[in-house]
Amino acid sequence: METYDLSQNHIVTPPEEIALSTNQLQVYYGSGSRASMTDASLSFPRFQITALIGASGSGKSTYLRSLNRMNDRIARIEGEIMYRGTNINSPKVNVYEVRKHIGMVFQKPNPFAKSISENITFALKAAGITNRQELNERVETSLKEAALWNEVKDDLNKSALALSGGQQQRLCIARALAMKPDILLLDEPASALDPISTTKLEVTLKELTKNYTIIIVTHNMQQASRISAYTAFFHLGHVIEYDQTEKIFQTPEIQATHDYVTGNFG
Amino acid sequence: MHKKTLLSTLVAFSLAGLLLGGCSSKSSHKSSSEDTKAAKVTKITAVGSTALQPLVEQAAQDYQAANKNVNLTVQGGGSGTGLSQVQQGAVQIGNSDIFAEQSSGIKADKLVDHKVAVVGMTPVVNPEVGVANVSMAQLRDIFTGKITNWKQVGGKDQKISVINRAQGSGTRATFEGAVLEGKKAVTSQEQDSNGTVQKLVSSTPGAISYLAFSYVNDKVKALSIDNVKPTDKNVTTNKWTIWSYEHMYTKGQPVKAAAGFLKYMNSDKVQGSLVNKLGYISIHDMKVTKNAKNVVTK
Amino acid sequence: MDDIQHKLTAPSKASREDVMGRIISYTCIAAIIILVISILYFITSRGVATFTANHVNLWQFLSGKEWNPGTLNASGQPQVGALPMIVTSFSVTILAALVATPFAIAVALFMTDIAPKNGAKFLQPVIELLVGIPSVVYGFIGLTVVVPFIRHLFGGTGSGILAGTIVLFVMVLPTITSLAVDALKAVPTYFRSASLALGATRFQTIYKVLLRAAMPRLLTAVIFGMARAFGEALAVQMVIGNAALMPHNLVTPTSTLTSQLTTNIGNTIMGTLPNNALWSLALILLLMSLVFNLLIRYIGKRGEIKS
Amino acid sequence: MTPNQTDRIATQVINFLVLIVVLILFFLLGDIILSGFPHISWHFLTSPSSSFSAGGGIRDQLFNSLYLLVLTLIISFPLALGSAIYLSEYAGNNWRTGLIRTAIEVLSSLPSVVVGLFGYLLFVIEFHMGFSILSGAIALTFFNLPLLVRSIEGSLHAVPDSQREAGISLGLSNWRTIRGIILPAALPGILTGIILSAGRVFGEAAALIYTAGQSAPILNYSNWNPTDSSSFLNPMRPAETLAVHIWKVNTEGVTPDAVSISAGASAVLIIVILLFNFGARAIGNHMYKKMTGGK
Repeated sequence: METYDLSQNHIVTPPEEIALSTNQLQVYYGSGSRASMTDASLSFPRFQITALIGASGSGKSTYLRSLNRMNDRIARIEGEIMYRGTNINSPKVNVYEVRKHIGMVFQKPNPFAKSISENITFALKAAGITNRQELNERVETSLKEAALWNEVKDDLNKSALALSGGQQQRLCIARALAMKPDILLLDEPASALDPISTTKLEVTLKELTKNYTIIIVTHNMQQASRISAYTAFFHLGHVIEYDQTEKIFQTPEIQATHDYVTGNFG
Repeated sequence: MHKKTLLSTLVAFSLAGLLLGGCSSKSSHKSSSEDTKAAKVTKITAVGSTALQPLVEQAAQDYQAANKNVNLTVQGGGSGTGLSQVQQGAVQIGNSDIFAEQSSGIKADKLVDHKVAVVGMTPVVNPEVGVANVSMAQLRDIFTGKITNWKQVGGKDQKISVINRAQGSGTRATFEGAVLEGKKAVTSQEQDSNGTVQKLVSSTPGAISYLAFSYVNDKVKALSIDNVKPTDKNVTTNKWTIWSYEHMYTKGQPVKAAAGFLKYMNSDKVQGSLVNKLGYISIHDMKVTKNAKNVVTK
Repeated sequence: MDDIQHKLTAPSKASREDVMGRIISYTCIAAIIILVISILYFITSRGVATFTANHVNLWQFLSGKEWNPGTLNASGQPQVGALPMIVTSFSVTILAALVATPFAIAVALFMTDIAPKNGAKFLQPVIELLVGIPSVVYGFIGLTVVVPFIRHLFGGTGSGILAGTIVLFVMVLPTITSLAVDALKAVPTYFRSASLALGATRFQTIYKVLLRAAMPRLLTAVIFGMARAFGEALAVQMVIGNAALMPHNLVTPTSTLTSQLTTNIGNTIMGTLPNNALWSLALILLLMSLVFNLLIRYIGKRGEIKS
Repeated sequence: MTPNQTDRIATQVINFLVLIVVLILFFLLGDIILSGFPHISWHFLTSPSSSFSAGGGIRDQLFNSLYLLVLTLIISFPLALGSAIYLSEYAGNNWRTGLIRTAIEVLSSLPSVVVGLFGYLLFVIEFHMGFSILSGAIALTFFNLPLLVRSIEGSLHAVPDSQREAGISLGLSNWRTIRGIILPAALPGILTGIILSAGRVFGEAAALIYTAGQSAPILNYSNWNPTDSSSFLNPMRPAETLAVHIWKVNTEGVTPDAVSISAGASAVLIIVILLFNFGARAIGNHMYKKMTGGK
């Protein structure tokens, strides 16, 4: 594997309104002093899809999971995460509130062992929504947003575990959307899905940009180029290049990015 | 909805558990003293000898039926436990198979002895050994390990398997006091209950042990010693020398409620019928007395 | 905007819930720790009294072979030699665990991998049932079936380490089995399918993949079984013979720490040497099981495969 | 030897071992139930025990066993649950956690009689709780805790981490996630732990002799006031359980029918445990289905 100069990078700041940005984010796992993620400073435009690409172990998932403090239990995170004028990477911040605004969908579908509707209403009830009608409405809207409503509307009381993988993943998206987040983080959401489900999912995501800011980690470069407006390329815990998707895939500035997107990598 | 109920039940349980665990000491204390005020119920606890337990338990039941203001609890735990606890004042009555004087660590002069029954004990053997009578000297030699085969005492050619009782148990103290003359018993199997000994002797070829009269059945053979048969009558005259008292000790002279119960234990109602039914010998029938030093007087 | 900033920094219902959760679970663990410490303190303080208050030599206690706490030996020292009990307790526990473990693992494998449907459905409730049979019942079955059987085979009284081992084997079997089943079930299915897909036979999969992946928890299962065997008193007492003698072979009457303890504790006076000596036996029991625990934990850690 | 032959032999060895175990089980259960069954009658189940005459029953002992189980679980289950949650969700993987675990496991190897005497001196005497079901329940908690903590923790661990992440990512508190998502998913495993520990409670004798006592005062089953001393619900009354009763009639019993009482009581005990197992399992499945929304 060729070695690249990791200090050489090209990072733009999108001209659009910024929904979330990080400043010099560093992540340390365990008690180690070696950073798994070094000096990541990125700004994500509002109501757009931003893709994070890179090889396995490049730190893109680590970075994504730091954005809504999911890594709190296992890692130490330094630097700033700015959301609505607040540094949400501060110990004073209420992480539960952060996660309500910044939702997340994981690599493997992980519905609760509950009914379809309870999957969605469980967190809503915990957040204090008790009105039956409102709960029903939220179930319906979020399932519609996640393009699952038509398939499950008659089986809302059935176990979510009986759904297919693609349906489960869309249920997880619906579950996240029901909290009315601002930003949705997706960690390789299509990696466990078949091509048809993947296409459906991509269409759904595009639709969602009307109301949501989306940051997605993906291994699939076609997917990144199909759906995202901006793309960041990660390598060995460093952000190498961040620009408009078209630029990253056609005229990247850095050799490493070029090698990666053309498949000449490693 | 049901999840909420589940959780709240759990929380309620844990709180209840902690409260019960932590505070019951106080609450029980309080409630018992309140009871005393309200209904004047006196609580008496008798602890100790497991051999004596059935008798005291049955007597307590009958006594309570007539005396509603007394609440009697009778428990086992062993003679040692009974003597320790009554000496510490933790219980009102300590049941024991042995004299407090015979127990080291007990200040016998602080305790008052109430003898409530007599128990006769007999050596028992496995029926197969073919022996029905031994001399006292032979019995001693068997238990000290000098005689090791049944043919040495006229039985068949079979190794003797000695089953002793737990060290410090009342039964063993009585047996050794009457038989061994201060010699040390051979180290052997030890069991701490009449029931187990009886089962072991009946199933082990060549086994010998000793039991209270009431536990002798047709599966084990009671031996005569020097041609004296182990009967109640022989005990009352001390012709049969292996017997002991069952004691109920109190710390100092018993107070009102305990005194009432102990008096009942000595009444004809108990001594006349209950004691015999349970296989003991009434204290009233004894024609001799024995003191803590094993000295018998007529 | 200010509203959101405020929400992001102010404590919410969720953070209060979490504080409550922590308080509840920390309280529980604290309560358990207090329980453990109190009983450990209790046993230690009484067990040590033999050496501090009664001035028994620790080494004599551990290496002596004569157990007659009531009497003094020629040199005026009380006869409290616990070696026979220590040896016997060790022997029956280890033997019972050695015999029971292969059976338990075989049954567990049968229930999880060989006949998961019918085997588990039938065996599980029966095995759980065995845990509930009172020690006394085991003891009497041992006394009426096992002891005569051994007597028939080897002569003598029939009581001894062998009889104790057999009774304990049956008693710890359900404990080890049900924990071993949990251990094997916890191994993810893809471990099995991956191995089978590589062409490994079922036995190779079981031996090389399953048992290794489940090793730490299997060892825990064995610890629990041994713990049960260590602490068991009533059943062992009936078949071991209860003679404070060094065991010369597996079929002579001898005595375990627990059987000696249970037989005599009710007959001794609290605070006197015979009573303190029994508490010292309990202390030894405690320390021995502690050592076993640590040892197996250490082995388990080394055998663990990182996933 | 080829791998396939090894495989076949190994499977046969396993089957053989299982067969032996099954035979032992059958022998044990058969022996207990067959020898006890003829002695079980309505009269046996519904009359109080007798200390010296024949014909006594086990009514009070049977109830005491069940009541003691309930009380023990009320005390030990929440403690075990909380501690298991601590160990599986909050505790770090360090020496302190290891120490706590070892301490809890050591508890389970204490001989019953030691725990019994501890309970006797501390609860019965020192705390003035007297010989009571409550003292017995606390003493049994010592045995129950290790088994319960271990099995609950195990079943919490068995719930995939992705379920925790799912809950947390929705802005739920850790506690809410544990309670609402992890616990229901772990329920079947938790139930197994309860069943196992319940078996231990039913079968324990030595620890109870010194704490719950070995006498069964006449109970009044129509008195529902738990503070009244004759009420069957009073936790402060002495209570002889079935296992203790079996022990007593076998060791010091002077009743002429001790053998048949012991056999009958053992069989009843086995049947009760069997019913309890099936009952707990049925309830567990029902709860699990309800929670997972399956039909």
